[in-house]
Amino acid sequence: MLTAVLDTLFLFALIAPIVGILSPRERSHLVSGSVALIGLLAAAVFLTNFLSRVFAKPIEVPLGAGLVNAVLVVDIPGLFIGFLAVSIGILVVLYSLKFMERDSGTPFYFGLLTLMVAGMVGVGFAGDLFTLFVFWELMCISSYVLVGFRTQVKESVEAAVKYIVMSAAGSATALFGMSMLYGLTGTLNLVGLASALASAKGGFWLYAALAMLITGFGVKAAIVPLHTWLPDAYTAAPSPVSTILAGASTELAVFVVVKLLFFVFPALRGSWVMFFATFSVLNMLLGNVVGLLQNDVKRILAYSSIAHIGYIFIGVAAGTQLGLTGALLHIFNHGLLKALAFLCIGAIIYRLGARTLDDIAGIGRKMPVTASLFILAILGLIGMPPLNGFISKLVLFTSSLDAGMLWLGVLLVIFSAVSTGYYLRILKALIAPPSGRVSEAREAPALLLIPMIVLAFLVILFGVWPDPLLSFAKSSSSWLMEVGRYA
Amino acid sequence: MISYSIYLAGAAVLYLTGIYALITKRNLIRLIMGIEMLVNAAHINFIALASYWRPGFVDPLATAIVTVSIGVAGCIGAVFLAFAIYAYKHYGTLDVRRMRELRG
Amino acid sequence: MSDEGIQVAGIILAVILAVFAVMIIARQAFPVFEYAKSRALFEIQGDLGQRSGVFLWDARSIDIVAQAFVLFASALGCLAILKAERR
Amino acid sequence: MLADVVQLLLIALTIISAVLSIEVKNLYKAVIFFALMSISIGAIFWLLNSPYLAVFQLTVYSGAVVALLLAVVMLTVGKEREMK
Repeated sequence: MLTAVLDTLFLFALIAPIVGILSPRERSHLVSGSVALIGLLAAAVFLTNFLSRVFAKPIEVPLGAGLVNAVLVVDIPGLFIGFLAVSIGILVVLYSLKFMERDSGTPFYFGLLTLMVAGMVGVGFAGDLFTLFVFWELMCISSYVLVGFRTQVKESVEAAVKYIVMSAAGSATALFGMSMLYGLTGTLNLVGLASALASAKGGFWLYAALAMLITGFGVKAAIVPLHTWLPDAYTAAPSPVSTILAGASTELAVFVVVKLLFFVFPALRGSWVMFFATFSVLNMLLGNVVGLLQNDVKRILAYSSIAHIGYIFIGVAAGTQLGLTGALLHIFNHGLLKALAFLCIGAIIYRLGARTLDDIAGIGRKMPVTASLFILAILGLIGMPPLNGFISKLVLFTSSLDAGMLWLGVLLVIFSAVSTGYYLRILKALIAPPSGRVSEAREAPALLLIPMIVLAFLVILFGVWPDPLLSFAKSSSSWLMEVGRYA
Repeated sequence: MISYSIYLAGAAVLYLTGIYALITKRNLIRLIMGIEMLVNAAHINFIALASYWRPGFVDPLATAIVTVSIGVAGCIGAVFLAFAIYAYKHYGTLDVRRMRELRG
Repeated sequence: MSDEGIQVAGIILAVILAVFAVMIIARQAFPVFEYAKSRALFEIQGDLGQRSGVFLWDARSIDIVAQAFVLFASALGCLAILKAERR
Repeated sequence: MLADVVQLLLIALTIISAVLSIEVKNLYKAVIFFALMSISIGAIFWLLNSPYLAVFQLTVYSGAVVALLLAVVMLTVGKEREMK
């Protein structure tokens, strides 16, 4: 019906909760979790199978779709984001098998997690703006429930409510923007939109439609005046959910914004370039400065996410192919790094039940593996040379030079230096001498460590040997910039 | 046949009403009504445009879009109201002003 | 700022914005389907406008399937939120 | 001519009931005004030649969503005086 990847994900999302409910209660999380894991692994295999076919020609479902049809186009950028979503999904499910064992309702949890991954893959594949919107809502609704999954905790319900209000208002705004775009072009097919607007001159209503679309999707992407849900949701959600939100969902929102700008609205480049230069500075400024004032590790990581989205927008503001490559590369690399960081703090929360800097002081002596992986993630987020964060920051810096925006590149370096301030506070807390409750903590269980080690391996691998990822991002950006190839 | 601009104006005013509700009102029920107003404004715009596509003909594309979107908006409402029940259980009120566990 | 203040400011802002929006719409006519390639994206035979259901299934079936799973997700979500606590 | 006047009136009714539904103090009445708004939007759809959509709108909004809203109002603040 849909592509093989989405079919598998939907099928297993149906099976996982049913099997989980029918199995005995003590084992329901293991049963439904392993069903979801099998589904995600199968989806990953299918994605890898697509790889060779897609490089020749994008796969279209259904074949020969016109401008009015709902259509899925599996192209290289879609695969790029699909790989990020599915791989982080696999690791998060593996991690949740242990982490969520004490919660009730785990069959629903794993079903929703699989549906969320399916929604993200669908957004990556969608070739029609409204199909994209429906898959977007699938991802959003699953993530609303996952953020507030621990309903017995007050702060989690409150964060979920705040998140739903802002995110649903954003989705509705995007829908209004779509209606205007429909009113201007008569179609919502992305390729059709791109060719219709290829020689657009601007005009008030086209700018209004663009602004509404960017505002709508920008709520999830945490563009600065719309970021207020992010620290709360990341903090209050269970750690695996924070991982998938930070590592895949927010990155996906940035990807959608980037895709809209570079694929559909290249004709208006002159105007959105300056806009995104401003937003990038605002994001970096707010994320890094407010991050310095926080005391909760998860909140620090949330503000560092906002700052990193600012770094990604440097590539958007450059507006060139190199900038787009850098943005896509940083979307992927930051996803991996932030996922690793959230999994590490999740392991500490699992053992200690605390997440403020004072409470976790000295945990490094008691949980050496977790702490060293955490330090790796932090070094990557700062942008240390052998890790993958360095590569993408370098590409972003080069792109800003290339586009004649030296000041943005200089700001990138300055704010990276500022951000070291709060990363060093985490480092200090990790290596301080242990005291109190911390001295009774033990190393995290193996099931929590495996996903973290896999992610750390990927972080180092893509840092030392970035060529395959770099060429993947390059071909993605060239596909996005050349609409003609789809015709 | 009245001008399309009147529908656009109506949709825009409805959209602004929804935003106004989201900004000033502090009751969860009113917040979800504000969100549904935003969605409905987009629907009105879609359908008005569809019937101005060509005289005497309604574009089925917009009809299909709005049909699906109505269902999706209903889902958001259901999930939000389920959370509203829990918020009431925890705080004894639907007033978001009294929910102050997090600092923003 | 007090709640009353927010209320009054909100009302004033909303009214100003609404007037502004109506004025813009009156001034700048919406260029209905200006960038549309053609007004005949597909053939119109007879009462196609009435047969939206057929169109819905023929052309937008992916949306319908995805919407079905959105409904499934919300059902699952409501079950997960309103689940019985184990402890 | 008559249809034009009816359409204008329906748009006005939509906006007025939307404003009332967020400004009325009593939550029950607010939900009723919300239902009125949905119904008048359904009527607009009907006049714009999409009866299928009008019926769908009436089913989902003035049916399901309003029923959900009323249920939640009853479950939560229904017992109390505080209706703001």
